[in-house]
Amino acid sequence: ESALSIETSIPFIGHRIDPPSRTVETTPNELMDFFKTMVLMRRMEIAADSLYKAKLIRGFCHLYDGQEAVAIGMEAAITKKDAIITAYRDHCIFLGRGGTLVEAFAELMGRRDGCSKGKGGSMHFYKKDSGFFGGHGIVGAQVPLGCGIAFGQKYSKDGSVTFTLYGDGAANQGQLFEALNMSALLDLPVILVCENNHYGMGTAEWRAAKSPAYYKRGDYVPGLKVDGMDALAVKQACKFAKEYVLKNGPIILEMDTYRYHGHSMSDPGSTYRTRDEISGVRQERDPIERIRKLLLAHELSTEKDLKDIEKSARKEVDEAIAKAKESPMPDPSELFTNVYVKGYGVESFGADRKELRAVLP
Amino acid sequence: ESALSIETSIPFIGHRIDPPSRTVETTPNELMDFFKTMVLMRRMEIAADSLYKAKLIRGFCHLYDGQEAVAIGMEAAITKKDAIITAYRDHCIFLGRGGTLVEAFAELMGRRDGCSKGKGGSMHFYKKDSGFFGGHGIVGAQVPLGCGIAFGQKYSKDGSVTFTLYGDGAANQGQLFEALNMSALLDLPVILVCENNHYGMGTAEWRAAKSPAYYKRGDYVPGLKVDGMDALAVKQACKFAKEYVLKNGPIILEMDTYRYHGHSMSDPGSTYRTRDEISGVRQERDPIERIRKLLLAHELSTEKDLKDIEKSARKEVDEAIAKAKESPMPDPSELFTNVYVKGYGVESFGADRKELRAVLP
Amino acid sequence: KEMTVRDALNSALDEEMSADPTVFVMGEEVGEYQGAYKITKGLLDKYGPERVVDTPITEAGFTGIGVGAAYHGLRPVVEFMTFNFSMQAIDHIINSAAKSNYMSAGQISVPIVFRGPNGAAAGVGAQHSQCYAAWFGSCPGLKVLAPYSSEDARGLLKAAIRDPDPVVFLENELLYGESFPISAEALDSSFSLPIGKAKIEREGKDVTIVAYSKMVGYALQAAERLSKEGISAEVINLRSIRPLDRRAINASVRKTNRLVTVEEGFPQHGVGAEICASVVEESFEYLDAPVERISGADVPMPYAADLERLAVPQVEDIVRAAKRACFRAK
Amino acid sequence: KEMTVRDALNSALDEEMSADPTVFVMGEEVGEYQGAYKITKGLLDKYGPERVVDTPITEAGFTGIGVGAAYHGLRPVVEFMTFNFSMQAIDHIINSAAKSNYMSAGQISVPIVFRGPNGAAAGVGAQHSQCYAAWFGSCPGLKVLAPYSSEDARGLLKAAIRDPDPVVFLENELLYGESFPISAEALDSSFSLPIGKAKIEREGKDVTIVAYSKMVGYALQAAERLSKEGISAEVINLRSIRPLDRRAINASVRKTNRLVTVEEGFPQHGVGAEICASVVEESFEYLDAPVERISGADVPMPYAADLERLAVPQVEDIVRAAKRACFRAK
Ligand SMILES: Cc1ncc(C[n+]2csc(CCOP(=O)(O)OP(=O)(O)O)c2C)c(N)n1
Ligand SMILES: Cc1ncc(C[n+]2csc(CCOP(=O)(O)OP(=O)(O)O)c2C)c(N)n1
Ligand SMILES: [Mg+2]
Ligand SMILES: [Mg+2]
Repeated sequence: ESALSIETSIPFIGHRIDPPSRTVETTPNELMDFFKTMVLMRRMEIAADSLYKAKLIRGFCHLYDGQEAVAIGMEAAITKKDAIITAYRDHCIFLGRGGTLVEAFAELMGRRDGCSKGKGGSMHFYKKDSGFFGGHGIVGAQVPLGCGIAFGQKYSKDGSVTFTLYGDGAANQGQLFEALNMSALLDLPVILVCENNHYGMGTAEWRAAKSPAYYKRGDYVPGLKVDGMDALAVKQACKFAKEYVLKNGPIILEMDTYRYHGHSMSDPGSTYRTRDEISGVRQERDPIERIRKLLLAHELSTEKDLKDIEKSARKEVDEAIAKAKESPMPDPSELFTNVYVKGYGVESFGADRKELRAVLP
Repeated sequence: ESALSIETSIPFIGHRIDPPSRTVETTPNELMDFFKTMVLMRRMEIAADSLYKAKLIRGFCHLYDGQEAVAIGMEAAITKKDAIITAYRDHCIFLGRGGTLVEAFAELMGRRDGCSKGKGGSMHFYKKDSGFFGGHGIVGAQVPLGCGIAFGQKYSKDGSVTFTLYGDGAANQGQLFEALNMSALLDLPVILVCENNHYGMGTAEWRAAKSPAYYKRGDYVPGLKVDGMDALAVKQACKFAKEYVLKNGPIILEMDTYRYHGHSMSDPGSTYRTRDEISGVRQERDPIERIRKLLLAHELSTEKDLKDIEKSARKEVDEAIAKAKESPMPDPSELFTNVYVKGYGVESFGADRKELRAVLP
Repeated sequence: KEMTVRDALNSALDEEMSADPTVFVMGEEVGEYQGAYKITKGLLDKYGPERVVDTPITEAGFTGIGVGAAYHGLRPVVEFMTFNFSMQAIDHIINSAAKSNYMSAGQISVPIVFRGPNGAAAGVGAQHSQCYAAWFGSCPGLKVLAPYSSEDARGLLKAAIRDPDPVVFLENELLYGESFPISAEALDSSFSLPIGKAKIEREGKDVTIVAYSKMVGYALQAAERLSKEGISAEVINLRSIRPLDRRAINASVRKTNRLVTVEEGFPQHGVGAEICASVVEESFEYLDAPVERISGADVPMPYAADLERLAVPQVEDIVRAAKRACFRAK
Repeated sequence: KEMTVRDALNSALDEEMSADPTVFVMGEEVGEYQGAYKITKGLLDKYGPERVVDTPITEAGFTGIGVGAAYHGLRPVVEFMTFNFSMQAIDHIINSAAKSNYMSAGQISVPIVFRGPNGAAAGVGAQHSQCYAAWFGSCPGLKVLAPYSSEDARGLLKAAIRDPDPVVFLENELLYGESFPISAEALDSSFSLPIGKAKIEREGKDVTIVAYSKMVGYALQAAERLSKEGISAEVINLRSIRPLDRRAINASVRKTNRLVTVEEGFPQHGVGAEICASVVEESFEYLDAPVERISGADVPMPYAADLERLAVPQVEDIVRAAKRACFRAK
């Protein structure tokens, strides 16, 4: 199988650092894999949308369609010994880390086979055995947490790194600056990945940030602005960043990306931005279409084969949903499990403590 | 009375802004006033030290000696309609705002005539009627609070500004970055004054901050580095800053200064820095000596007159202490006052609620 | 006439902003987005961006700024998208707002309202479901209100905004869309409810059920069911968590001799525990049965629908507890 | 043999760090300065800067980093210079630490200890005197310990560090310098105390006094005075606020039939209220008198010495309350 060199369409922009080369090494297999996985992710999110509308998913549900290249490009640059932590928009990161569709859908529907046994929900996916530390609902909180994982990595000297993902809205959180300062002082192997989809809920980046140049927001910490719609650019940047942080401590990667859906299911996503803006991005920058074009241009696949992949993704998703639906609700006894690792046999209480109490395992 | 022009001994350094001129306008009166007030402040702090050792002051007690030029220079540039808010090292700021020695000492000793009627203590001095908003014990908290006062000033369009003072240790607090971003977005008339005395408790600035260039820490917000031991430089910078923020929104002033005492009374202040360092600053940069030299060099006073001023400061302080000591402890009923402005006549409780309860005014 | 809780809150904000130019609203998405839950709908249009301030997602920063603005004499109404996020700013609520008037011996009053949805919603999981009534209610210097009906919402929010002290105003997302009958009096712009006073929602003589926020509705449903079984329950809507209307609670228990407390928050050190302590302290000899406590389960909120249902009180829990209290004489 | 609480804590840290290389200490001034209250004295020298990590004054940041390190499998001991500053980081304690094991159905355990002085010290005013026992104690997912004596301090801190769950460890500055007798067993490096178990510090038969932290000492003094007046008080040292040893408390009350609770924190929704509720729920018919609650006054902590004295419980308050309980039969 022959290696390919492909140029990113937009140059990287560096802050206090020389950016990596625009020429990215890849292989036909990798490109096909990018295509397949992104198609699957996209399909999963569209299906989640339908399940939500069918009232099979409750509460919040934040979809990732549009941003798939970030998940995919990052995975291509690292191993499962490296850690990832993100916010509530976590379904595709979970998939990228090797989570299954059934685990994802079962979790979304609050079933026993969910990746958190139905106890977490949309915002709280985890896959610790492949270095995925969730799934966090509090804006910004995952940034110090990610730096802490990197602290653990450095402490145990295992040569791995942590990618901690956050949005443009989260980028203004003070705890980010606190964690970055400490990470810089301690040379922690952490990559702060700002997924700049240009809106935090209904707030455009420039309304929330006096300086929306997030790759520069580390000030004394170097940064790189990356085309987050280009999986190869993301891969290049993440590879570069991983090497950098192991030697020098933290770096910021700003991924210029876009979310097609509204913020969560109650947001139509069209009051604070124009439909033209959305369709413009879909037409010109869509991460899947970019890879499709590459595959065709380099004659690595055919229109038909790619269509077939999309069809089979659809089937795969439908089958996973069917399976997830068969998964039962959690057993009522699960109410009292996992409160503690070690419950010391203490009694815990339900809403009516005289009626429902349990001994904690 | 003839105006004088005096050159600051160190140039200002600007970040994203052209610094003001090094030539500062002043008058003999102003210089004499600087000398007198700083001498009084210094004496007050030394006396507080003794009172603490005599167990007449309890708990924490953070002294300001060494940093007097910041308080004095700032006051010289602004009016009492402008607001100041600071941390726990607040005695001299209070004095600068027009508070009396008796109020200060009575507060330190927990007496009725204290500026907070004995209920606040060393860290919680206020003088709202001259725009002094305290006296805050939580590191960093006063920064958003100060920005909020500036929000109020802008809202009421009264042309006044707020100076919010914080230490080099506090400069790393995330809430500072949050408040600064919002202040910049809203163009609030706030001046962030970092009193860099080079230590946060026992931690040297470079151990707490990857980038100890605090005047640059606003990143996209302009900043100015100022010799905080030179009252005239401080005055010049504050005048400049006040004009600037009224037109453009926030600015950061880093005052390069020094605290002679330990952090608080339990800290000898000599384990994390050398005695040589302290005595070096005393000899070469002391803010009072600088003004003394100026007064003598320009023949605006004599050695003897200045000594007399020091003597009378000592007397003034002693008299204030005597008076403060005569002030009674607060009446026990004060336990339940000021919990609320409006208590609705609700009952409140002491430690033994069957023995001590009161109707809230 | 009927009105939703959402409209009640919205109209209260609108009227108070119109009556007092120092009142302003600040928070995430309160302006252009019209509020994450549309409580501030229309206010930006009417009052402009100076008085309806959209903020970045920086709770510590904007809460501190709100408190500072109150120091200066404005009357900020700070919205937390939910009270879960108030934890990022809780130091300012407690140390900068609640304690300032005391520490300054009355110099620095803090006329501010912190409001937003509190407690469990539906399916939002462990990090978005916590009830903060007990925490804030423990802090001297704060007043803590929890409306149930639209009348509560209007009357208490107006009272909170006019109050010179910091008020934590705990709404409930699941109530926003509920409609309640509302009187002409309550619709008047001068209307307000007294802070610190509970409301007897339903009179009864056999057992007292004390609840706040959404649980008042459950308590009323429970009372209805109990009445069919011949038990007459008195339902008290606390309205105010701090000050707590100990007088009203004790008066009722002295009449019924039995007490059930209902809250959605965690049980330990909760509002129910305090009510129990208050009644034991003041009306011990009137109690004919142990106080029954219904509360959220002592676990983080699970997502799955069946577990979630077990984690929050249900009407049948209240009914069962009331019967236990009634059928057991001391 | 005697040992101060400070040395007890210091030796426990030292031994656990020596026994388990994943244990590390982090916080402000814990290293070069040897700890603001010298609890970490000597550890930097012994274990180096990788395991004794001085931090900037950024509680949210370093607490989040600590929790993240625990996610990764380390056993961080995070020091708050005082628990007042934990409010800046409380979101991480509650949402990132306490709830993670549950939300992840057991994938993400969080073996971390948050420790530092809690509650009132002497003359430090309103912002530096708050007790957080009730707040943290209300949160499922957390364990909350409060040592009194040197044996408590050693045994509980060792247990906390070895525990696989997040533990909030509430010390008391005024106890650091106090000496207590200590047994050879408690000095052994394998020593630890069970989490969730209270200790009967003094047996008695007429009234039960339940207290934690510094108030245990006051309760013992009160018991001594009471004994001179012919009243035999049983003193329970809670040691653990969560889990609360309901069994031990109820067993004692079933014996004495009278209960006084003592805490330094604010009264409303406090530990005393929970204990009262627990006893009313489980031992109602054993109670011969109303439960007496002694607590911090319901005001922010004043600075002035005379007011401060009124704001925290005194031994005579406990004595008075115990007598009230005893001289009053139902
Ligand atoms: C501390 C906190 N404040 C507010 C919220 C509510 N909230 C959830 S997501 C969100 C927007 C975040 O935007 P961004 O960081 O850009 O991420 P994106 O959703 O675009 O991926 C807000 C305000 C929250 N979860 N946590
Ligand atoms: C949030 C918080 N953390 C810790 C402390 C304890 N503390 C009080 S002052 C101080 C050092 C502050 O240093 P700096 O900001 O440089 O101010 P300076 O004392 O030098 O004036 C610390 C750690 C506190 N008061 N608040
Ligand atoms: Mg975004
Ligand atoms: Mg300093």
